[in-house]
Amino acid sequence: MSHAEKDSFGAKLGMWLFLFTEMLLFGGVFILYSVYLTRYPKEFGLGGHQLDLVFGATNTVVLLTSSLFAAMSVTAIKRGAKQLTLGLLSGTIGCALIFLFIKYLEWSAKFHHGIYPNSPKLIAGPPGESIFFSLYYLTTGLHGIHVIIGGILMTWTAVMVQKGMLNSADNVTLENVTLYWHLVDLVWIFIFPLYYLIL
Amino acid sequence: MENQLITSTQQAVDPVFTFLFGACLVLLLGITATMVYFVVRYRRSKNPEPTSQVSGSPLLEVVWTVLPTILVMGMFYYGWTSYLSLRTVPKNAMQVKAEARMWSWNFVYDNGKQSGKLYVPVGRAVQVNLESKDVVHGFYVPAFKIKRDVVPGMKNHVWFVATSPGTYDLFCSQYCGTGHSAMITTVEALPPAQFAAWLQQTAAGGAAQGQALLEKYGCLGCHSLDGTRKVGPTFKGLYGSQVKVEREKKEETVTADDVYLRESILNPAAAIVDDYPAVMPPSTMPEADLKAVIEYLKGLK
Amino acid sequence: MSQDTAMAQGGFWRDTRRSGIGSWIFSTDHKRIGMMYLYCVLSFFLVGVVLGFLIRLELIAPGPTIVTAQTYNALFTVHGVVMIFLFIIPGIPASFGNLVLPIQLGARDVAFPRVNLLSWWLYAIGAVIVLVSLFTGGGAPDTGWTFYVPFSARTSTNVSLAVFGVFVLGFSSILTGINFITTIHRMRAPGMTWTRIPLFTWSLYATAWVQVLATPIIAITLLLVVTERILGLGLFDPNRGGDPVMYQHMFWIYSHPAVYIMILPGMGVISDIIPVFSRKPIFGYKMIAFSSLAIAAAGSAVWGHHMYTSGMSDLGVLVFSFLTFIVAIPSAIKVFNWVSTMYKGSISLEAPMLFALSFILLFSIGGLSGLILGAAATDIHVHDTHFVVGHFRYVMFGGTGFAFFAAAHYWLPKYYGRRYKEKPAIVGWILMFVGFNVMYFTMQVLGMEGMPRRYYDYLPEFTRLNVVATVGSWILVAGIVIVVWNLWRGLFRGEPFTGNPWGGATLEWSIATPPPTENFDEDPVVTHGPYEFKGAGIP
Amino acid sequence: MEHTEHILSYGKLTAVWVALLVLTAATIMVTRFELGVWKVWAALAIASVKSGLVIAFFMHMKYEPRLFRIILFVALFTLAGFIGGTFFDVLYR
Ligand code: HEA
Ligand code: HEA
Ligand code: HEC
Ligand code: CUA
Ligand SMILES: [Cu+2]
Repeated sequence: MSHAEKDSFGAKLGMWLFLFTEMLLFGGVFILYSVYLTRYPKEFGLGGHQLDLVFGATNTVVLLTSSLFAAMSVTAIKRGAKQLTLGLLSGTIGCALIFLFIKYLEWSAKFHHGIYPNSPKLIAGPPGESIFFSLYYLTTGLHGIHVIIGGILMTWTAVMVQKGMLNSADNVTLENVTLYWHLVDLVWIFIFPLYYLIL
Repeated sequence: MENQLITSTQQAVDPVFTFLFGACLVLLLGITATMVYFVVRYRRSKNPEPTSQVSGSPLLEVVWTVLPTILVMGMFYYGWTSYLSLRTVPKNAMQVKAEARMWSWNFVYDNGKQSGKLYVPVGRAVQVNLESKDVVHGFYVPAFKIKRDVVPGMKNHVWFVATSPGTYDLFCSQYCGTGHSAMITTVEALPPAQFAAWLQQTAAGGAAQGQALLEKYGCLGCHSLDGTRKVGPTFKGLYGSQVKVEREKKEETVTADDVYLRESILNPAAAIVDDYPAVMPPSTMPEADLKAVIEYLKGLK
Repeated sequence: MSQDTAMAQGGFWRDTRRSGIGSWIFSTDHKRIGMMYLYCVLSFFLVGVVLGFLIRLELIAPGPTIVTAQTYNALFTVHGVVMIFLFIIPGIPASFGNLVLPIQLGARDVAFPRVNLLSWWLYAIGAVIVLVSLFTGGGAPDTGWTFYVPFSARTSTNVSLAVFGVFVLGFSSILTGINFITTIHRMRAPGMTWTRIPLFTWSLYATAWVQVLATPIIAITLLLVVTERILGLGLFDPNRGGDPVMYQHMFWIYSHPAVYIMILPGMGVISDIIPVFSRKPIFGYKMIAFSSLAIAAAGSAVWGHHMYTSGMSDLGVLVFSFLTFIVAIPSAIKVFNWVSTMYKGSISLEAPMLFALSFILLFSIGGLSGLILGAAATDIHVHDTHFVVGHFRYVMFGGTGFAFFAAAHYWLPKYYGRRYKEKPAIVGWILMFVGFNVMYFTMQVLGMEGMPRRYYDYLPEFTRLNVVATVGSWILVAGIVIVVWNLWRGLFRGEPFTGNPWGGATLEWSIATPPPTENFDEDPVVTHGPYEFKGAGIP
Repeated sequence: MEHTEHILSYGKLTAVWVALLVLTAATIMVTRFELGVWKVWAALAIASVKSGLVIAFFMHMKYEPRLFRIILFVALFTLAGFIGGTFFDVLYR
């Protein structure tokens, strides 16, 4: 393998390895979740019912759609459709913003009800409930940070596409960023049932 | 039944040690001897050219995979079964509750008696139920080869038999902060009759009661009665002395009178004695006990 | 391949494009990055060593000796954190791995040179954060390197910042791992088949997988400690239904595999050195390569052996004890194969070989004492005593540390074009070996007698052995000082070092000394295995 | 390069997206019934299918060489091992 030529296969391999570390990062939270769920099924149930299914479901649809746009943008750039690529990327970023906005609404509603980490209401409540909401904030917060990072990366790639640095021949950066975005989606696919549905 | 099989915890553990050490020693000596032999026999001055170019032997690989596997499975099994006997408490065991806090022990007996040392009758199995008031501690008696962490919010226990009368060291084995190494006390193994007498004795009033209270509330983990410096200042000669403290970031010298002592105990953060860390937890002892403690401190000249 | 006698300090040391410090801290050349890691790692090693020395001094007599209890607790915490996260985990992979791995594969650089530089920067930033945490906030952390909750959640010392520093260091480690895996998969020269990869690089491959898959868990765990302290999440707080033992699980899920991050590269170094100084192909190449993977895999499933006394379920003890013994088997395979390699060889006892041979011995002592810890019944007695401290010092210092010095004596002349003096190296080695055993063997005896670890003060009956251990630490000091000084002096003033005096058959010995920036003038084609000395045309 | 690049058509991607939405609706519906523990497993099973779709198509895994699938398996297996190992303790304490 010569030095100069770009190894897009290698780049994707590296990206996947990085995605594994992200999976295990969230995996750590899921370990805690599963352990505490077995210990406090009742309290988790009560806590889960206080989460808003409409917010959760909407966000799921938003994220899935953003993932669709991201995946399409890869097809578009490979076919050389620059404007379409840019449009699809904006779609993804737009969805990310909507997602964050909904998350904001959801969190502030909770804060309003006195449910936030270390709040007097949670401290007074049963032990498992405080654990549930702490996990909820931890997981969605960590996920939210990833959405923000993903959004920034998307914007950066959009600029590169605009400048023509990414094009139909050389687009592995775009592919990698969309891979990252899909990971964010993947994590949500698990968060959604675990926190909003099964409890 | 189990009681007959093993009569004490150290008897369960010691043979495992012997076996493991023996096996390890044989392996180590074997490897070292072979290595030294090769180095001497095939050193370059004697063997300037390698006399063989073998680069493997499937048979040997199988041998030194299978033999160690058998050996370590033996070690595992032996270690595990003896562990089980450490975990199986004999049925007639006496129950004691151990309360660990930063940085002292308090033992509570069924009849409500409390003590800073763990008194036990010789020859009778004792189950110690471990409770932590704050962080993780460890209950460790090397003489009996037992150890168990004292985890807040968790029910742990250990058991042991003291086979002969005497005093055995009891350590806190799990790191718990500044006073970790001072969190030591003893197991006092008494002949059964003597133990029964001790158990019935109730703390009389006066000095004995004051000291008992200090032990009960864990003060002696950080304060000494004999003038030695521990985590906190000694109580000896404290009453009436001049103490340099820092109050609201200002240095001042106060006389240790009733008011000061009361404040120091109920709200230690208010005035921090110079040269000591601000680590003392506020006490919530009832008024009667507080009075008794202060009376007792007055007497410590 | 050109074997022109390069000037000492030539090759990659001369960068034509930039000069000054910028040509180092912004360089993407794997050799420069490796060198920077080496210097940093070595400096932190010396910092840690001085702290360890102070610990021993304090323990020379019971009662307060030189510091207060609080300072002592901070001492061993910082000593542990520095040694683990700043010295031994990046130690061999990031320094010698970066220096050697691409060349051993016949590549011009790692797969992602810029990520490699980023990883060094993260290391530097993380290290600075850890150091800053010592002098700011509530003072140096005093939790022990394990940061057990609830203590770490309530102590007033500067735990949050220190933990955050370790978090950043974790990402540095992950990026190095990703880089190495990709490099090994993608950048091998033509002819460099999987069974021709040198065993050092093989061991780094196994290590890298552990880095990638285990490190994220410590990242999230440490993040949880921070959130616990700052936001009061209460996930481990028993008063709110949290379980402190869950913290221990998550901590050891990383930190046990981490001990194999520490030892595997060391084992790789030994596997490369022994055949060279015996002039014989390594015995059982495939078994050694495979056992690295086996250690990495099995080692990821044994973390519970640190928690036998924690109140874990008895079934947990059963499973983890069993798996712990399984992981000992691949280590045994390696030891047997190394020893067999010397059979009928032509053994030359130069400095790298001396360190390598003492590695085998010391690692065996450490590993065998690990078996005593792995057996459930015996661990109950020695858990959290100085026996454990002795165990891990045998494997970490006697193992990885000695391998680090072996690697330094073996490879550094290649990269500097100058070499150290042989005599002082051997004298230093003798002192290190003796002092090491006096000190740590004594500590294991102390542990057997029941002296708990992290004890600032101890009962008088332990005094004698503690004095012996402290004296041992002085002998060790002397040895380390001589070895380091000799290496240092030799690399800048020593005799020129050229060609392939030891007769290594791996690719790094086929290129100029010091290696040029591009490593290879033309892309190499590999025609023989890493230990076929005849095939490499070595007499 | 080892493989010729595979470009997914918009139609196929949209089909996957529709499938994902349908599965989302399905999981919401399933979990409205009182199925006890089965609810958890059903929801997790559907989530796994969904993530399988995302990985296979959106993330191109289906068209990557086998190496990628092997290492993905290694990573997931490791995570499963971590969770499983913890449960040896948690369930039997
Ligand atoms: C480089 C780091 C390193 C390595 C390689 C190891 C290797 C091993 N460790 Fe160690 N360990 C640590 C670093 C390391 N450890 C640290 C840092 C701690 C303490 C952390 C803390 O609490 O602060 C610790 C603690 C620790 C404990 C917990 C002790 C306690 O706190 O109670 C245990 C328990 O099982 C253990 C076991 C083992 C085993 C079985 C191996 C095995 O991998 C060893 C395998 C090696 C051999 C077996 C020897 C070589 C082979 C032969 C000589 C051939 C003959 C052998 C046979 C036939 C089997 N270790
Ligand atoms: C790689 C890892 C590593 C290494 C190499 C060392 C090296 C040493 N360690 Fe450390 N140690 C740990 C990792 C390591 N340690 C860890 C993880 C812990 C657990 C922490 C915890 O409990 O949280 C620990 C704990 C620990 C303890 C237990 C504390 C306790 O439980 O109470 C002790 C006590 O003796 C100790 C001592 C030493 C000593 C004397 C050395 C010596 O080997 C050092 C010997 C060298 C010298 C003494 C040389 C001195 C050099 C100079 C003076 C300068 C020369 C400079 C130049 C030439 C430039 N260490
Ligand atoms: C965690 C360790 C710790 C415990 C437990 C503890 N103390 Fe203290 N105590 C200290 C320290 C440290 C100081 C000095 C700093 C300060 O003034 O807060 C101190 C100061 C004092 C003083 C003032 C002493 C002087 O010299 O002025 C009194 C009185 C006192 N403690 C009483 C008690 C009593 C009674 C208890 C038990 C209910 C107790 N302490 C428990 C650590 C402790
Ligand atoms: Cu209590 Cu250490
Ligand atoms: Cu371990």
